[in-house]
Amino acid sequence: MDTNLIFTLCGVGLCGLGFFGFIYHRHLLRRLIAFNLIGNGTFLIMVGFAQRGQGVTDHVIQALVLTGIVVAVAATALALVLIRRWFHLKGSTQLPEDETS
Amino acid sequence: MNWTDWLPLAVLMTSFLAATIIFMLPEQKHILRSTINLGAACIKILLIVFLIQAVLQQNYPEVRLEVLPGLELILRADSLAILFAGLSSVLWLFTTLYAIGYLENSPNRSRFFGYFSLCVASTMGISLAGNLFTFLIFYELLTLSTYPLVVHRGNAASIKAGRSYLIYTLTGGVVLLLGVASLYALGGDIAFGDIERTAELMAHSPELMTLIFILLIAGLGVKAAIFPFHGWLPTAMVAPAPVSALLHAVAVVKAGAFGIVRVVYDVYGIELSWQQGLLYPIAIIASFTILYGSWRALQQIDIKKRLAFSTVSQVSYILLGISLFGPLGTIGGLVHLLHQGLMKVTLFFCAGNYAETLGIHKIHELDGVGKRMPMTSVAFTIGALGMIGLPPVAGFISKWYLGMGALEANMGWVIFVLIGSSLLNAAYFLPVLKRIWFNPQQGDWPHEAHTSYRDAIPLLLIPALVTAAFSVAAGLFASSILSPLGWAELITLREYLR
Amino acid sequence: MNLLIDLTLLLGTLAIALTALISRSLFRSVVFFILLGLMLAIGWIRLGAPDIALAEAAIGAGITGVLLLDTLGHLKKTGNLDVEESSPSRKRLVLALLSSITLVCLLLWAIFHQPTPAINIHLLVAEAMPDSGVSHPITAVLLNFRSYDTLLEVGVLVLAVLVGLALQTDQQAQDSLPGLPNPLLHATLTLLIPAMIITSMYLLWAGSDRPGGAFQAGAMLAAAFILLHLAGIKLSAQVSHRMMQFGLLLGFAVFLIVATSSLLGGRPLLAYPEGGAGALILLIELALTLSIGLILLSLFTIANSPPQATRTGGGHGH
Amino acid sequence: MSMIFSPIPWLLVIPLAGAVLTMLIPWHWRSPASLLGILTQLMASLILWYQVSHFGPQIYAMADWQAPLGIALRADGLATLFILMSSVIASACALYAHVYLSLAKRANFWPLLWFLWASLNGIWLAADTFNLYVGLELLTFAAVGLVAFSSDERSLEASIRYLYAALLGSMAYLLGVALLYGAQGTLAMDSLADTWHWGPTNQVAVTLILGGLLLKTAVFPLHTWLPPAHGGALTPVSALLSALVIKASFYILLRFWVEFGIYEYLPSLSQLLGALGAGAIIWGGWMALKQTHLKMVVAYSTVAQIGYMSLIFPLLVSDSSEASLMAYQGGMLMLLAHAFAKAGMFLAAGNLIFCTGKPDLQSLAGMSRYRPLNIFAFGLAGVSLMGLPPSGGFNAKWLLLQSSFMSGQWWWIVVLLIGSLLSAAYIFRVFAYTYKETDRGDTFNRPHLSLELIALGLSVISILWAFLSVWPLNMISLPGPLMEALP
Repeated sequence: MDTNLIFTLCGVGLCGLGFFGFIYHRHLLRRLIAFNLIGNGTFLIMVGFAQRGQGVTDHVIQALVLTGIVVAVAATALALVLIRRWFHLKGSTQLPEDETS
Repeated sequence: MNWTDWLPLAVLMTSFLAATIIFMLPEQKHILRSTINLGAACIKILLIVFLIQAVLQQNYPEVRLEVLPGLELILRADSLAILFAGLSSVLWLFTTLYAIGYLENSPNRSRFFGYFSLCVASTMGISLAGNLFTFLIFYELLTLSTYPLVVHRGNAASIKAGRSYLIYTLTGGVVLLLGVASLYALGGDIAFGDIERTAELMAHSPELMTLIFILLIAGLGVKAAIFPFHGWLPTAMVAPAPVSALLHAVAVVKAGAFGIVRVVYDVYGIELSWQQGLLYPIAIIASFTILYGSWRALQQIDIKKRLAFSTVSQVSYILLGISLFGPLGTIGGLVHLLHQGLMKVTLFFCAGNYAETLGIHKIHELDGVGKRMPMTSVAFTIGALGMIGLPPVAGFISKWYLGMGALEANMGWVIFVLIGSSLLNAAYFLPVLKRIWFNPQQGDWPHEAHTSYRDAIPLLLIPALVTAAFSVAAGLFASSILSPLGWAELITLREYLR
Repeated sequence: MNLLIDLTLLLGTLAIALTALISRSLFRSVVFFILLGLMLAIGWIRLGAPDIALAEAAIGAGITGVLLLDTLGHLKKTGNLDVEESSPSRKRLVLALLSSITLVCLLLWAIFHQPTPAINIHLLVAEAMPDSGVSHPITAVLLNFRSYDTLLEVGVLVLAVLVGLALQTDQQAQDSLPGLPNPLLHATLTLLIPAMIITSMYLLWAGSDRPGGAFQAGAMLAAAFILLHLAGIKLSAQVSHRMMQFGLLLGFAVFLIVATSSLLGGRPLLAYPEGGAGALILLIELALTLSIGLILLSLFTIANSPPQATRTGGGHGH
Repeated sequence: MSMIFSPIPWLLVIPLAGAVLTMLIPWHWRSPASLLGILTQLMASLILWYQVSHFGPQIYAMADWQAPLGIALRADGLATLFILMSSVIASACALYAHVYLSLAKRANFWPLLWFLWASLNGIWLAADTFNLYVGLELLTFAAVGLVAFSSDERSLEASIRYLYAALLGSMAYLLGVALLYGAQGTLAMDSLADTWHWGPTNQVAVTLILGGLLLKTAVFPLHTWLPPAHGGALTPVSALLSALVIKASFYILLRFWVEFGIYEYLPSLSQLLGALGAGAIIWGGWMALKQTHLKMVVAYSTVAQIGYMSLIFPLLVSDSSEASLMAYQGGMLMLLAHAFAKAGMFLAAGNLIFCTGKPDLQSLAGMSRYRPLNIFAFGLAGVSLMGLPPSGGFNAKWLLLQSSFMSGQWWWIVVLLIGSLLSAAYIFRVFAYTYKETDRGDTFNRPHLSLELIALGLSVISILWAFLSVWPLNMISLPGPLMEALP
């Protein structure tokens, strides 16, 4: 078992947990945290899985993960802006249930 | 390309452009709108005359446009196309005149005349279509452009009628689409008249081709109002009189009937259809619809409703003629396409005149109207007698040829249908005529319009008289090549000699 | 030994993540989430990705954590923190469990059937490095080989700020957190801030030949800005709105100008002139660092300022 | 051909520069600058069209690094058609917004629009899976920003829902890309296709990518975020979202599907996608029929129309290459016709709502009498959406029908036909309201004539495709990576 595989598995675990939380929770902040878990898991899989295949340190995928992290923080910030407005307008921390689904 | 090849497109564009311009015109520009309308109608008749000339010289102008890979939009003027296009263009002129008079001082005229012209454009497209795909396009366009006319009055009844109209026609359209698409999938783009190709396909997969035939006829049958698809026609009578007159007596139902003519003659071919036993069921359904429509007409007390059921019955005469294998039956069916149009338009014009001038809608209100509105009543009488089939009005010729055709096709029972139907026709028209001419007036007229004219105003009266005159002329001058009968014989000749 | 560390990290990470996910207290969730970021930073080092470790610590844990915490503060202040959440239904639980188990199984199946890649891109990178103008491969990828991605990524950042600004009507909105009037903090900050700025510049400079670069440097700068902000020294009060906006866009604009100038020179978009790659990359990075710092700060302050209830100048209709 | 004359980079640089400029310059300069940008953008699209149709597809190596190390852009016939489509529709929506929005709103609208446009062009041209991820995120952010733009409660809720769905979708996509990269060591579409390895890893990767993109495209039953977002946004935004934004993820899906030959390996998945499409057609149509607000009808109609486009997936799988080609052409024509029709319909709906001042269907009574132009625009777009002739929608439906016949998948015929009746039902339902006569007279607002004309123009184009569809069909059938991968 090499490091790459272990962290890939770690990524799988994070993705699974995050996906669970994203569906299970209704609180918007919790779902956002769950989304970030999926994100982190994905980044781990990206690097770990790629390096496991290539057998060496892969700078390309690392660079992509850097990009991914920045995009994820932008997404989180954007979501927080919207969530705060929602709190402000409705005093609620979750969206109403879908009427249709 | 010969210059005449552009004629079919030009015929289409005259009413299409008229529609576009009319839509753009402000509501108050009544005179300009009427001028454009009538001008376009006259130009169209002129163009049709050129087309007739070309067709008589066995020159069939056509334009093609590739719309999808391997699929063309074809506009082609053959003799059958001219039959329908000629009828529609002549009646368009008079109906437009009538509509101008009928809708005076009412709102939404820009919209009305716009869609009205669009309807005529679609009817032209239907008549000039050179393959089923083109036919389908204009057939559906006709549905779309008639809907606003049906709901024109905007009250609850007309919106309800519009809905029922759509349910029938759109479902019919879907069935037709299925038929057309299946035929294309089976044999590619088949131009009208290419019956050898269909024969090959029939030899190859007869069950499928029969199924497609049923789909096509069923889809077209909705607009042709054959039983049991006739339900939309009486409800659509809430529309203004010119709409009932032109569209429901002529354009829409005839589009269906004309489509069936095309399918039988130019897609499957009359001989093939006969050999495959496809015509006999049509004859039975048509016969039933003829009797059923007449029977229902007898029960109506509303004038327009009675006329509507009469239309249901009369359109099936055309189908009956088609289903009788042999030249005489064909002539009878085709000629009735024109004759019924002329006579039914006359009747609807008159019904509109009664309603507009005296507020008469029900049959029992007609008592003594002959003395008050003699001219209108004369026209009405001519139309009614023609429907019954009395010579010399045109209707007689149709029925004569149908009867002869039945004998020729060894379907003697059809004669009894014709006789029964004529009796029913007489039963629902003669009492009306008696009320008009011989009963005394009962109290005040329901809603008398105050005009300086004794009869209907000229714009309403003249079209009715002219079409009535045409109905008689079509009977009297039946031997001319340009009469409906002459033209139907020409078509039949070319069809059976193929 | 290494395996032991890795396994410990694996279990620790998952445990922390689970806690962050299911903790009853939202505050604890956020704290554990930040902790997770730090754990992951170690993990990235283990994976031989010090650049990501830096970014994870600074951005993933740092900035995201601050943003989340600040939102919590806002919730607390408006009394929304303790609002009883309607607990998720059983149906949701089953759905969530099933979906995530399916996902995990699929991923595991995929991972244990990994084929040998047909293309070894690191060979291509190694081959192209001499022409890249920098000696650190990650910087070369980010700002030369795949600079187009980075350009769009900066666009994403700018866009996030833009959306925030568009939603916020009042430019001089009140902050939800008052400045911290703590003299000790001020004293600490006077030492800390210059140190952070220097670190940031070092990270930027280092990026050309070893781990570091514009994003990490920008995050560091943002951290300094945010600390200042929390200490009550408002950057937005010090410089004009226009200057601020200019600063936000500077990195993206410089990047775009450099990209386009190559077009005018007859080269493809983003292709640096021969020999000029190093200098131009440094120029872009410098501008990016400043902008990223300001952007992250703005994301913080925008989220921070409560929007006005009534808005002026709506579009007509709707 | 010298690189400087290639319009490809300009198609990205102009909108990105437009975004920067419109954020920096004073408010009243933003509109003129944007209008200038729109003109250059249209010109660049036309030049690309000329070049591609005369010299064939183009590959553009960004930063002069060839893929797979660098990022390549590809302009084949399909991409070019989409560039043109988005240029025309985005320009129309931009002009509409210019008149429709107040100065303050407009000031912030422009940069968002430019970012949206840049991301769309980026996605149409992209040939790199990770680049597509960044493009998708840029698109999502711009779209969410635009939805939240009207900043009332409903649109805020819609934008949050949209953002969450889109983020999850992008993340699933990224995870799939990660697996693909791990398995094949490349991100470039072309080299992925060349070295495609159909093992478990790729299958899972495809599943994830598919799931993510379906969510972003709002394919039934993942559509629930769409109606509130599209129905609740400002009118020009709704038009952009329905006409263009959802097409982006669909486009990526199609490219993956065909270029990697997924359809060959997973025929049952194709049928599943078709079934989802059928579900969308029926459910979307049914829901549209039940809505009481005009824009919600139009939004649910988008759900149904996405269903039509999804039928392309099962129909591509056929023994007959002709049937596959027809499915491809029919699907793309459907997409094209829908883009114009839906943009026209949303803009017309916005005009109608402006006229009545109320968003519900009941208040439309009398509209056909007093604002016929808008009803006409709405109607023409409706004709195309119903798939009635003559319209682009009909031609597309015809191709799909023929393809179903030819590949023997008759069940899609039933779906197509039922779908057209359903769409006719909900569109004519709107009409019935507008034809009702009222006695309140002309007390309605009057939108600026240009607003009416823009809506009408787009609707007319959706009709004109009936006669011009050979042109886009030839365009998308030009040789290119996707065409070569078709069966």
